[in-house]
Amino acid sequence: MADDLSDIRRSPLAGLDLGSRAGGAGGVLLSEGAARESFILRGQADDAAFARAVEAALGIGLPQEPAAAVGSDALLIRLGPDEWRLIVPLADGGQFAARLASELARAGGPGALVNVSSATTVIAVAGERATDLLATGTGIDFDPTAFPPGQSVRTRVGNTQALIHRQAVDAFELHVPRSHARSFWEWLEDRGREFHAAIAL
Amino acid sequence: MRRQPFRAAEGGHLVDRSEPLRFDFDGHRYEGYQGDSLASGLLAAGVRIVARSFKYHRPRGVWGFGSEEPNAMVTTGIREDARANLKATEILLSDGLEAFGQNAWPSVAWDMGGAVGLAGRLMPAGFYYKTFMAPTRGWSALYEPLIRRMAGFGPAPAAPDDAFYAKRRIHADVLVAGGGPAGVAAALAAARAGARVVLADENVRFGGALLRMPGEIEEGDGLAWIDTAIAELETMSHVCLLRRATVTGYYDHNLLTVAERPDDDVEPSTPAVRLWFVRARDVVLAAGAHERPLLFDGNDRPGVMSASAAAGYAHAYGVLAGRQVVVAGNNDSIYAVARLLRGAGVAIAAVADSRSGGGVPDLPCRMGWVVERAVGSRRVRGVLLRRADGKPEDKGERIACDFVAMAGGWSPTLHLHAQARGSLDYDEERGLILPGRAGGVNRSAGAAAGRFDLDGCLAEGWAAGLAAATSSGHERPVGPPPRSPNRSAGDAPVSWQVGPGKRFVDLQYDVTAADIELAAREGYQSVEHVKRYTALGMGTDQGKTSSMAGLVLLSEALGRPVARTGTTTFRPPYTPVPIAAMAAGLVGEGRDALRRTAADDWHEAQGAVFTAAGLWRRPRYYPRDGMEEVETIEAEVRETRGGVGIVDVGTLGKVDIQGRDARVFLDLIYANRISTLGIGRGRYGLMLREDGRVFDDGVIMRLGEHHFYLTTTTAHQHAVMQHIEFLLQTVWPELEVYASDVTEHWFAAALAGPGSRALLGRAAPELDLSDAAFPMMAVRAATVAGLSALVFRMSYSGELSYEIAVPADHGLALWTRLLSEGREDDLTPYGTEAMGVMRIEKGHVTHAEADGRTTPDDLGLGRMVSADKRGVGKRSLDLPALRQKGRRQLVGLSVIDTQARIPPGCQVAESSDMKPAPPLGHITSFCYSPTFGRAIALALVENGRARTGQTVHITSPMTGLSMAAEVVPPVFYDAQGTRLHG
Amino acid sequence: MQRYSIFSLLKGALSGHQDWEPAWRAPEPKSSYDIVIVGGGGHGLATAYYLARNHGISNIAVLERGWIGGGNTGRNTTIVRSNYLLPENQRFYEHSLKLWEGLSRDLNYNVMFSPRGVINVFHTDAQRDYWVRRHNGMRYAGIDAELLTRADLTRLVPALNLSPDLRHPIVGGVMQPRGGVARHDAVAWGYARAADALGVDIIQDCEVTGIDMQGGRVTGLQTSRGPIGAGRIGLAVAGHSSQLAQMAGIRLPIETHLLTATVSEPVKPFIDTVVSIAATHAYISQTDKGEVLIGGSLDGYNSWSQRGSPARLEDILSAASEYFPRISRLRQLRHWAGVMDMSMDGSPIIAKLPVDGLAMTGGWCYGGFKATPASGWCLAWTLANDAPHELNAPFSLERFRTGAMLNENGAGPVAAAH
Amino acid sequence: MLLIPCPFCGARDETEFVYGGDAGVERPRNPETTTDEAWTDYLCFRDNPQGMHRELWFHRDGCQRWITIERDTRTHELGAVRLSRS
Repeated sequence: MADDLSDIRRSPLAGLDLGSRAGGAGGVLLSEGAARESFILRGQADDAAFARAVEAALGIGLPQEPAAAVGSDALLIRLGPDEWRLIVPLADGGQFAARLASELARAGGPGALVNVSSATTVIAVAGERATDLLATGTGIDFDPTAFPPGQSVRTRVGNTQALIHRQAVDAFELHVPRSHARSFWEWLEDRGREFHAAIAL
Repeated sequence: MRRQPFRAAEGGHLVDRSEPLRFDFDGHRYEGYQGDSLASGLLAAGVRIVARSFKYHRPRGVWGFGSEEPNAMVTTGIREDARANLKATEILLSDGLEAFGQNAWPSVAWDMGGAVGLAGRLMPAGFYYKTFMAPTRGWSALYEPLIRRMAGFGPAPAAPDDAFYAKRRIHADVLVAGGGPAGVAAALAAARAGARVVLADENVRFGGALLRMPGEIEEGDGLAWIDTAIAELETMSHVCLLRRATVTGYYDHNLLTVAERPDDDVEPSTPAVRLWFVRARDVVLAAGAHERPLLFDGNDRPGVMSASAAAGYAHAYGVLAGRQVVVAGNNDSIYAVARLLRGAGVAIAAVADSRSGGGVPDLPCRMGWVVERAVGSRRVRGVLLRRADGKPEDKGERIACDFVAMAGGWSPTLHLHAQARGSLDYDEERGLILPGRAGGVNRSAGAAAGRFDLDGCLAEGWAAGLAAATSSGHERPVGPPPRSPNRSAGDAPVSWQVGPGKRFVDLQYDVTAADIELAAREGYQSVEHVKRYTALGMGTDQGKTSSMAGLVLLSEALGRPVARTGTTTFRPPYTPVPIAAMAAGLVGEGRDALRRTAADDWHEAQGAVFTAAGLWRRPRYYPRDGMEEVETIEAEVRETRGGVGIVDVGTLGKVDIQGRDARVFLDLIYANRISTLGIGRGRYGLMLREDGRVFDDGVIMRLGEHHFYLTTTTAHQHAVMQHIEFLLQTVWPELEVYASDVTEHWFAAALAGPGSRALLGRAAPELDLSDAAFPMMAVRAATVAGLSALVFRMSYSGELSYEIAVPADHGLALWTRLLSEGREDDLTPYGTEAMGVMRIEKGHVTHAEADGRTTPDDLGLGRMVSADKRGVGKRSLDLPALRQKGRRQLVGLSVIDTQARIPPGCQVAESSDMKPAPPLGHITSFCYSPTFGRAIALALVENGRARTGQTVHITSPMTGLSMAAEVVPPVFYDAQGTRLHG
Repeated sequence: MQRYSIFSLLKGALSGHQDWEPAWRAPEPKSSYDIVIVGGGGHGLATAYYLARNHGISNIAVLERGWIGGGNTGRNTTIVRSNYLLPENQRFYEHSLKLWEGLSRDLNYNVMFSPRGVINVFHTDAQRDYWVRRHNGMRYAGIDAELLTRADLTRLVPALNLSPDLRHPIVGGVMQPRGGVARHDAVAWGYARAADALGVDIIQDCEVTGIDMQGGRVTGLQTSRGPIGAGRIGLAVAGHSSQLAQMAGIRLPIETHLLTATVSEPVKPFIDTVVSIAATHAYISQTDKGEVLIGGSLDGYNSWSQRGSPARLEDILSAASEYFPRISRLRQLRHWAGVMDMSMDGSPIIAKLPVDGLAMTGGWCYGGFKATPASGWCLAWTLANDAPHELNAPFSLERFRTGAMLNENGAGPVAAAH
Repeated sequence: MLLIPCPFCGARDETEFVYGGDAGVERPRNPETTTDEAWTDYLCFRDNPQGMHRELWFHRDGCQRWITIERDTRTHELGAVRLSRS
């Protein structure tokens, strides 16, 4: 078995030394979100065995809307007709995924489960100008009736593709591809000048 | 400093007289007030000449009030800070502002270029098409440099724009373009109904025409009503009010651009311009109308201006354009203007109304009189009036004045309506082009729709706002519409009084009535021809004041109705938009994110020289003290081939493939057979485009019964994914296959060289690395350097080699642990250059060879195409041209002179003379091979394989270099593959 | 034809310019012509001119739906060059460039061809290898080509940003010194005037609504101004090639796409060459009026809307201001989109079509304006001889059947990729 | 800039999508027995209509589905929209 890996995990933003940039008080606060385990889950929405296996493993039903279904710790987001994203805390140590894999296997192996935990980095954007900042780089409608808290969308923001999870009216988590993360962070800081963006660790 | 001789004793709702400001124009200091525009400040100071005209260098003064201004273009700031071609009417005065007139030397007041005016008769429209043809290169050598010296209005920029620019993308139920009475009424109605409203107006204050001329709304001052309405809108969270914001473009599916100039007093975080992209469900176009000029001799003289602008300077700024005015026009607005000016202290010399009869008793009216000529050169000193229906021999009457306010009627602002592809209707009776059928989801209201009375504008705006709200699903009650007693339409009959002399139609490009007549006479009869032949309407005012006059003159010249003449196309933007605003957020990495691998921080700390690989950066080589680049690269190759090297291959595309039909599908997308692959084994695969050309290559690994992992080239990560999804979703939807791009999840490093087995053996002690247990093209899950990893045995360098993949979060740990583990092996990190050398030595193809034109056979990979199965692109290989003899084939070239080095971009030829003749082929990849001690290359050469053993020449005609080389098979190094086993 | 010269201009000045004759007549269409050219853009008018001048056929009409020069002739970025990769394109465009070089005198109309040099800059080794190889190949085709160092670039294009800190820094460039720009409208007008003088009828406001055929051969056209008989028909309607060919029952390997271009406000000249940026596919020049003229890549989907997307503008303007930072101080004055015949391999079609007596020029992708003289020259030859000239023989329709695609940039049969 | 109503994600800007061309082009089911003419018809020849055009788009930045839409090539007005595989 491999080492305990928590100490060797490295964020793509590490090279930016956010600590030296922290501070400021403005209309929007940028910070790096907690790392997560995340998985692509593929399968047919109308496949009952598949849906049962997911529910049995996670304790939450497959969401049919692009909204997120929230379990005790897990977040399950529908991203496409046959695609979901499972996001669980890093501390979970892969238990959700292992349970899901075994439930799927027991159901005869429908769909597919792919670990993409290292594929994205989480950046939190919060504050009364959070939507204004994001709106400098995406055409998504942030009106709460169109995009209510709790929902997620995959879209394009500035120079990258991103999965935006709206936690509250003015709090967002952006899951961005790790190879883009540094450029994206710098883009956010640059566009954030207009709102006196502050940086938190 | 000069005082403000033309500032009225009182008045001016936009200026704050308690805050004087100083500003400079052409080196002279003047005073103005907070709230002034540069134009009002200059007029208050008595500056009459603010510009010189483009072609004839005639003196020009302020003509208009806002973005329609054709004349008063200035440059602000000096040297690096200079900004050219700004309209004085749009510049908010700020303390210390420095502005300069343009197109003149030494100044607009005393311009040597005025001499050009004398040669004006030689320069009718299109004169340059008729001459400058001899000698043959005369145009570019002799004449064009002169023309270019005259080109342009303002100075060329001397430095980049370092101001901050911003963008905002928002959604609205209703966008209202224009904040005059109609626009404000529309916004209020829509907002009360519950719609998300954006109201944008180009002025510093909402009110539109009411800023220039007072009017009454709801039994009170119109502007006060506007203020109240704006105050109500400001309390609504679903309303966005944008001042100094011009709606500039109307695009597909109701996307509109709005250029906002937030405030000239910038704090660091306030952008110079914020460009809004508003996606609106519905749009109310209430952008008002532009006043038309009258066409008489000398109508460009400083002091001749738009009547509503003259009124506006008095009303909004308390500034008088002169002491004594002749008001001339063809509609009732002249009386209101004259009264307003009189009230402000201007003497009314005459009010010339081209219509006969009527008139008002309180003003010196000349009914049925028109201006024939403006007298004066550097500024107007009087006008010659004559009877509209008079005979040419009638002597007119000269009237002294120091400015002329001309009111030629109104042209509705159709730009946005037309940009949205709405149709245009010509109203013959009223002489107006009106918006017809709407293009996008929008409605025009107020003066923009030809309603020129205040009550009509309010009613129409209100109704439009309500309708727009309703169409976007908002129906809350809104109360009754506002009313105004001003119900006179004040329509102008068509009247383009034309006499002899220089009658300017387009002031900015110096286009006269005679130019338009000449164009028509010469056969340039389409309105677009006239525009292009004369430059009519092509200036920075985009024909706001000139195009209607041009249209009518052309129609008259051709004796055809205006409706048949049509208009030129209205092109966005409505007013010029700063390029820096369009570029905001898109410069550098903001435009193309720089992709970094998980080990990038290490490479950077190591001082690696990077190279671009698509959006990624990769170490090109790792510099060493005292060594040149080439030596370093050679060392990296030597040490890898002789010992062990490590390279970051994290940029390769990776795709996870699962599903019951995965094997069937992989057979279809690769030219070679994949389905026979055993679990734990891998295979090199070749993807073709449907046209039979090589598309991509990579390695396919089978991880489980229905589970595969494949790599793509760095360049084609996204293209391959899209290709796979295309085939799965549109061509073979019956297949159950799930493809997921996992490029970002995995980091990978390759260990290469005879020492790689020993090193990996220590890093992964549990792994049996014997040939038997872990053969070529096998894949194993293992713990490497304490990290869970996938290990592939494959080789790109031609040496024994392993690729180790771990989740990217652990990528840096893998990299550093392998490097420290490899210290005793002298593990050498190498970059793309050394990697390239080794792959050329080994004859592997990249996109330099698979350049989208080559077939598998061209590249010597013909045997990889399975004869006994279907697949993408295979059918095309049977087309005659792809089987033709004489195609260029991949060969190796071995340079005979061991001292020679191949320059970039070479051709391959039979001889070294480099004389024009079809070459044999071209170099695709080249390097100096430290292994062979000479330069080698891969090349595509006509019938290349048959030329093996022959001598050809590698040539670079542009540098004059050539060298002889022997044609050899493309695999230079270890053709038997023995080194793959260490 | 009234000759144009400095003397005629002086004479005109003395008479108040009252005596200038129409540059071309406005004839009523005759009932039939030996040859009818559909399309009164540069290509169609050039075809008529060369038919009359080179082949002695003057019973010709050019039918234009709107006003001459109103299509892509009047909506391009005016660049003229012959710096192509494939030998077939090199030969053809070089022939065109040679015609450009004598065109003003030939037509007695100043088309303001200005060989100020066309520069391509590149950013990576792979791009360098490609561009240098392409220009080395041009030398083998007898075409001028120069390799530029960064120092050369500094000298030739002082406004260009050569900073190594750019996202995609410039590492070098190549140049075709004889390339340049011309005044686009003047090309149509000059050909029209010269063709008219040779007896060609130029008929504007005349829309073709059908092509008449009998026994597999064209006999005439249906137009908005009545039927017109024709011995042969040449289509020169790039942007609408598919529609016209469809009238003869022919499908083409062409899609129609938009190409956005934009100009800044006019300022004093500070860019005196044409510069094309490999990293971003933007090309930049400054007109003799002082406008900085910027072209980009396609919007990327079939369209006849002439408006273009603001996203494309953000793209090309950010690119332009990154490589010419001083441009960021200018303002965008106007933008528009051309309607592009995008062929499936990026090279044109100048060929007889599978109906007797019918030939076309089209499929121009990005090359239409610079091709104008040679396109007309070749189509005239093809119509006059009922066979292609060797210059346009490779630009056949058959190549799409045999797989002999002239794939200038290596993209597959995807129109928008060229 | 088009606003494309993705059947799964809802309306999104054109910049999130990749154009895939004429949706009416069908890949021959048996390429081996297809004539050169029919095969190159599939590869290269298009109707290219002025008017309604049924076409494919890939929602790259959203659900990553290929969708089929109807769009008027002159006005860009949209007609029916559906997932290509449904």
